[in-house]
Amino acid sequence: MMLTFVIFGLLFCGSLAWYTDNKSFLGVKFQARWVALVAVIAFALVFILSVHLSPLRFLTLQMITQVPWINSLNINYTLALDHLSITLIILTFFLAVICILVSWDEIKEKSGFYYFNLLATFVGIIGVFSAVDMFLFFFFWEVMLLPMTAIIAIWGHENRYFAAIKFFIFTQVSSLLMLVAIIAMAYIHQQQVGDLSFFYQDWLSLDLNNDVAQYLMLGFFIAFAVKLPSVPLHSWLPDAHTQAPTAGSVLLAGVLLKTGAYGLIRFVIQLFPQASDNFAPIAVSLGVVSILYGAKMAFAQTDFKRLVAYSSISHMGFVMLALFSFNEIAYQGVIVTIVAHGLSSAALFSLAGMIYQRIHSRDLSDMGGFWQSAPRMGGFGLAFAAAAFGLPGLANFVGEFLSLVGAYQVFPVMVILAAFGLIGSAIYGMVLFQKTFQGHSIKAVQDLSFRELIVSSSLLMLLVILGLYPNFVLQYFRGVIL
Amino acid sequence: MTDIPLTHVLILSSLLFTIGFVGVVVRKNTLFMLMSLEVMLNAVGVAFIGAGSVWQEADGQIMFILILTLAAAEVAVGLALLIRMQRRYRTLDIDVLSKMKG
Amino acid sequence: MNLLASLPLYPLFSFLVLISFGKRLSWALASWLSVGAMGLSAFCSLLLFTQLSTSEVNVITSHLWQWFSIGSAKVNVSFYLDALSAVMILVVTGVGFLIHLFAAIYMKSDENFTRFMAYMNLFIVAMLVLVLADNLVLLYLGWEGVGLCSFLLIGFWYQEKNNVLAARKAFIVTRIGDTAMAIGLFLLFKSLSSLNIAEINQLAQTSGAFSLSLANNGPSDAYWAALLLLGGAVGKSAQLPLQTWLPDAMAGPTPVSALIHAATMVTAGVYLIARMNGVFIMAPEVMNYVAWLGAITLLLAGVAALAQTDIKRVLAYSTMSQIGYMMLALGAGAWSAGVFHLMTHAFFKALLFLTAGAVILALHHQQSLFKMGGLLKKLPFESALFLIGLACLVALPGTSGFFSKEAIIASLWLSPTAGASLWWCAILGALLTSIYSCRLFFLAFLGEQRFPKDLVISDHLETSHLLRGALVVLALLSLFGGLFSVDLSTVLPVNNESELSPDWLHAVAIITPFIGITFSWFYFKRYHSKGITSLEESQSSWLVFCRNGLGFDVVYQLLLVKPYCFIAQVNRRDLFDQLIMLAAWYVGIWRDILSASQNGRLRWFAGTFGLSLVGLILVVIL
Amino acid sequence: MSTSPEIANSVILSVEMFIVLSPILLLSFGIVLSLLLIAWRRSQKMIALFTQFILLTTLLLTLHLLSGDLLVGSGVPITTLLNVDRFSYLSLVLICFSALAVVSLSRSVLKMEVEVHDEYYLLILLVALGAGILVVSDHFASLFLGFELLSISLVGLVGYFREHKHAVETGFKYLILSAAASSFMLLGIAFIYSQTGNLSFAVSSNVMPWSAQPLQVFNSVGILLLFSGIAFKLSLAPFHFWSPDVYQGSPTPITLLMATVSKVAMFTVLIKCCFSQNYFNNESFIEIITLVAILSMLVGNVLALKQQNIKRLMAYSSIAHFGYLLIVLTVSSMQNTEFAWQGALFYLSAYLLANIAIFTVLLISEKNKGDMSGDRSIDINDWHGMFWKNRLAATLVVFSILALAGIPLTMGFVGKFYLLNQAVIFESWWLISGLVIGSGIGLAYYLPLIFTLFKDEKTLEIQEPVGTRVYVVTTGKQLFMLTLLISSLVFGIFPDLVSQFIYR
Repeated sequence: MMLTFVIFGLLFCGSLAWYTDNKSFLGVKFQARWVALVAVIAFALVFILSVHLSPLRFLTLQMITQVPWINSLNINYTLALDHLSITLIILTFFLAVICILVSWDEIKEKSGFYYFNLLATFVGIIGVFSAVDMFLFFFFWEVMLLPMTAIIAIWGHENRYFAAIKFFIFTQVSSLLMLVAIIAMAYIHQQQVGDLSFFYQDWLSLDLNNDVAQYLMLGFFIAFAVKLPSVPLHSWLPDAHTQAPTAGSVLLAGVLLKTGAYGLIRFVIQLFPQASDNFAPIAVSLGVVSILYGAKMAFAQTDFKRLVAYSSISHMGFVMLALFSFNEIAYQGVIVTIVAHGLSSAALFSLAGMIYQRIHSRDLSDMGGFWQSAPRMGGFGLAFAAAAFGLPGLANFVGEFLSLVGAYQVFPVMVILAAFGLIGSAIYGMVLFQKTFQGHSIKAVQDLSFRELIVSSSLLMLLVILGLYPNFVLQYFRGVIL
Repeated sequence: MTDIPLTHVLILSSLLFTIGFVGVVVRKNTLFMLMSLEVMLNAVGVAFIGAGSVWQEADGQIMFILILTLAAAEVAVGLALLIRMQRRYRTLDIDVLSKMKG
Repeated sequence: MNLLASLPLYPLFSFLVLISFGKRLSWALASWLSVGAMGLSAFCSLLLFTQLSTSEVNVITSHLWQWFSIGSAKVNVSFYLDALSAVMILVVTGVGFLIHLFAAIYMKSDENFTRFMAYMNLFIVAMLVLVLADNLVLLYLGWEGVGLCSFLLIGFWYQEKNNVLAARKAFIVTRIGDTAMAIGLFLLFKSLSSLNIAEINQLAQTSGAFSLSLANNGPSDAYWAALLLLGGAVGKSAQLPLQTWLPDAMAGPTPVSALIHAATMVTAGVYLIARMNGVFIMAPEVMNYVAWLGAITLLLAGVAALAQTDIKRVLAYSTMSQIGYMMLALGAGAWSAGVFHLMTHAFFKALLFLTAGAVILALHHQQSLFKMGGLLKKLPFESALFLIGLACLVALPGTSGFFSKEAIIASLWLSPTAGASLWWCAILGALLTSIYSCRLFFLAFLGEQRFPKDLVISDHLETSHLLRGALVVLALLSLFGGLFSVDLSTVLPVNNESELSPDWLHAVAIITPFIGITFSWFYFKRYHSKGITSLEESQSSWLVFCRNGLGFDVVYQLLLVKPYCFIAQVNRRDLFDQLIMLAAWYVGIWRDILSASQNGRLRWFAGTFGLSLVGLILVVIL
Repeated sequence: MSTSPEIANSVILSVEMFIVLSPILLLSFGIVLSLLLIAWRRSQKMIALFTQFILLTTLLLTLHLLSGDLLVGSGVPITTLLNVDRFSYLSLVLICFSALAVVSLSRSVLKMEVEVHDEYYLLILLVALGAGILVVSDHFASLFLGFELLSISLVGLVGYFREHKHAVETGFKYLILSAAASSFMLLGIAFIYSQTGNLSFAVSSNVMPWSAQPLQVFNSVGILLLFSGIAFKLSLAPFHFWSPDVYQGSPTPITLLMATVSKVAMFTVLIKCCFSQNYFNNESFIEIITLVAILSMLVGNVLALKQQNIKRLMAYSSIAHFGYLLIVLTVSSMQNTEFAWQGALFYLSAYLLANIAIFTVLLISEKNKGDMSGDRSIDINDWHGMFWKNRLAATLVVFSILALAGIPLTMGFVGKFYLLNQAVIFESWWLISGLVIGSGIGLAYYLPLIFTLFKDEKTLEIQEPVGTRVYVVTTGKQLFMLTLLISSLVFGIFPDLVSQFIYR
């Protein structure tokens, strides 16, 4: 119940923020950003408390709500949670706060509508993470898309329309494939059990013959591989990330990509174990290719955000590689990588935003020697870059290490290839950091403001904590075998 | 007439129909296009009559009467438009009517 | 054991304070803080050492918390102190302390002084973690940490392009080695299902499958694991083929070169191999490779050192070749000898670098040997110290270098994994060492003064007694450091000296340096004879080739860097993206064709109507 | 008019039949009355109100009859000509609703013209009547009558404002092409008749006295010709060429009429014909359907790319949409017709709502632009930044376009969902891939349209004529738009409200 409350409450607060922006009631002048911030924090607390206090232990999926929705097709409004979704939802909430803070001064015009879109996106994402009725899942999956596209298209940078359209078409086409697969599953359930069902846990008990399962699995896989993204379906991402406003990029890299990983874990692998086992070699090699290709492309970029975007392709390659080696260690690695990449890429993108606000350019050739004038920013930049290339002691290292160790048990050669990604990441990390903060100081920029300091230090703190004591996430994922 | 198989009637009507249609396509003069439309409709009429006579039913003839009325209505509207066209464009060449494209 | 756990905390604390308050701290406060912290941890490590050596327990551990767990195997953040690591922490903290002391004065005038000291402290933290780690993952953490710090300190003066490039090069080249090491860890975990160092060394001996070569009698897991670890070691301690970063790393401030690129970090590779001896013993071939790598490196580095003109680069190459000696020792199975040389080398090389730094500062950042000369009169104190350092380097009898190097050379001849040929290499190396040391000394300190006469020697170092104190302590250490023997028998297998090697070996080994010195006395006459007021380095292509590190850089540029950049440039616009765009373009073409068909002509419409109908009819009939 | 005995003794209209037929009768009665009204006094307002009244009553009456339970099972046959069942009523509801919308939207347009326009409303009623006859028809004769009634009165309406730039051109195009199309259809009917000897849908075509092989060809060709005639009206590729021009040239309310009433009626009768004749067992016919469907999806969407004129854009998108709709014709068994009907009607109503909404806003902006500057042709740039000026209208447009694009939160998505269900059940992978690719391409022109609405005023000065800066909207229109918006949202999120009503 509380989850529904959170979802609709957030939506309501979004419209509230839109409505009350720059209006004053009983002497108080409302501002959308304040409304949004308060709402997000409040609902985050509500969520965490209610999960914490609830008698359920979320080792397996625990049904939260089930309300009939479309009876003619036996579709219900069904929400369920387990540790995976809880972790991701909490991550979402945290990044939501970050998003609001980074767009605090950036978004000047139409701020009301902006924050409405932002909150709507959060709603969609939370829905995706908690829906277990596949129709509902697809519903949220698309709903998450609309405001995100709006954010890119309205508040983005120079080339925003193209980027938004590309982003939308990629996701839409791939998710239509997924929709077909969903419907097919529903009818297979009708054939085997007798009634139409879109309920995830009903599907777990279906027995599919191999080639059908293979095709359906592909239907899901493509949709999630686009979102993840994995080479060769990645090319929407650099444009979208580059053109989106800072919060948009943070959100895209931090959470939206994770919905792809979540989908792979929850649906592809658990619904079609056999089929995905057959598919594993291809998927793993896709992952390796993504790692290397992403690193290489990142090195080639001259645009700060574009570079980071390609780096996240590379990082998500680790997720793919680890997931499809079906191994507990690798799975824990995936979890850590997901969270860690959520934090580190969010950090790098918000850094990009801060720099953009100062010099109004994302081009690395316009940067250089910022350390001279902004040592704090430099320090954080170094730390975040280090996180990106997997410096031990920061979260990403734990993720990548576990993933690789786990995957090595199954695909040694692939992992050895993937390990070259570590070198590649070092290269682009160096390029990123040095071109921005070292070298001859071109122009003086002012150092981090208090708000920016809060954003960066909170992110860094989490990265360090997760890097030195990952158990506070991992303890929930012991003994989970895919 | 019974020794003329239905096939021949149908083929005849389709020939007529084709002639009419070709007329519609190739003639540039609007008036002739309308006339070719008449030809097409009448070709259909032939087919109906033939089929009706084979089945010994009145339906064929009735359909033909309906077709006639249709033809009349169409020609009426068509001629009205024709006059408008003559007034405005001072020509009956159908190809001048190609302002809208893309 | 909390004392052990607290060891890295002092520098860490000081790092945090310095980095967060930065410029607001006064010089005195900052330097007191950082140096004090170092002193404290040095004192603690001394306590620990005595504890270890007096009490009969030969291992002290302290478990902090569980980092994460790989399946069943736990990866803890916990420290492990035995004789080997005790020696290391002594070196790290002791030499580190002295160098900090020196640096506090040396860098006084720099505007980013606090940041410098912060990095130094951070480096010490990472180094201690590396040394004390009880499992390979934690060791890897320290390993990467020191790499990062060395990157930061090389590029400390980040405004110059070259320093930035040198820093990047250092980081990436070592990263290559690190990747090999990471793969090694994966392999070790797969075959031994543990990453705890003690367990691995233990299991490596016991578990048959590990050292057993595979069915198609290809090399065994042990072989690969050892090889991959060696890759890591090679990268970190600048051995062939990954040595190219070290000379460029001299771009950093001199204390950095002394601390990181001479005394401590570069010897981490040696430490790693010594630490993982259990694995290496299982793979004798690899031991042999190690020996050969060391030998070749020490020869090549010696040759390169002969041609250098920059005083710091000479020292850098000599560092390489000395580490080559250590590798040789490890390869030969003379573990303790290698570690012993590691320690002594730390002393005298730090001394050399610091003195060189003092000289350079005195001459207003003049590093070219050919612009020095006659410093013996100008800077007698520094010259004396430098001379001591060189004496240890060429291993004149009585100095610490002598003991350690003799121990190594002596162990080579009969070692199963080394042998006579390697012994000759070592001797030749010793010869080279003495020659280039003499060249250096003659050029810098003897002969005529070749820098402008009116150049006033800046003497703000002269006055500082602390600094002199630091140098003197180092000098004493390097003179008599050979006397206190380290007993590593508890950790490292002792190589049995049962059958004794032919006794002329020692004679040769002792004679060699003197041969070198006499030779160079006559060969480099022009350098130390009076009256030659200007020397220009000869541009003979051979010399230039040696000066540029024997062409390794060129080869790597050609084979690795250029192609990578090329591919990156070619595919800047993302092949896959372009394919997608191609599809879009194709649709656009169709759009144009179709909209051309919407030409608004009625007769065309009717015609297409008929045509398409005919087409459909054909579809039906056929 | 048939000689089969069992009908011969029941030609008289029983009461039940009368009740069932009453909406159609009401419509025709209304036409006669309005003729009288015109004869009595020519008053713009009065005739408009009267027409609206007639349509409204028909609508309500139909709804009332629907809620009653006379129409269960296969419906009520009335002579051989007509057969009334739930589905024909449901589409009749749609028809009346859209006709009502058209009439009420026409006011503003007519105000701009000089002369009196009684015939205009009359013609609209005639169109509605023709559509009504089509949806209840069960016989080729009635099909033909409804068809002609519809198209000839549409011809009249298309060229109604004869002073307009494109009036004559549009009129001619529509007249000649539709005449040609109907004659093709007639030829097809003739062929079928020649084979089956029966003009009613219900009788399946296997009672031939001679089963000579070559003549079977005539049968299938006949079916094809019939289909082509209807496909022309539905402007399915490759019979689509006329539609953009006629859409663009005719007055906007009439365009709406064509886009909604005639297409709904045509599609309904197509489904009725196919289902009652079991054409879906006919391999070659299914082949043709699939081919035409995929062609329409691709061609329609591709043509709409980069299209500036909004009316043309709507024409192209409707091509694609009826391509999607053809999917329901591929049902391969008698049992599934129910589900197919449901899907089709749902999709049709979604399509209808979206079109009405978009054309409403189009009319508003046309009016503004027409007041400001002479010509009324609205292209995309005229909607530049509408969202920041008239939020309601823009939101309405956004949701309608999303519905057309088939994005969740809208009816369009649920409709597409039904179609996909249909396609998945019968594993027609070609149609599915066509649908996926088609809607992928479709986004490439739907999204820019939406983005244009959101473009901000900064770039406005360059791009936009002074025309549509301000949107003066009557409260009536405001309310209308609001209801449209709310209903489309509600039905989109709770499709059961509609589908239960369809399904019962």
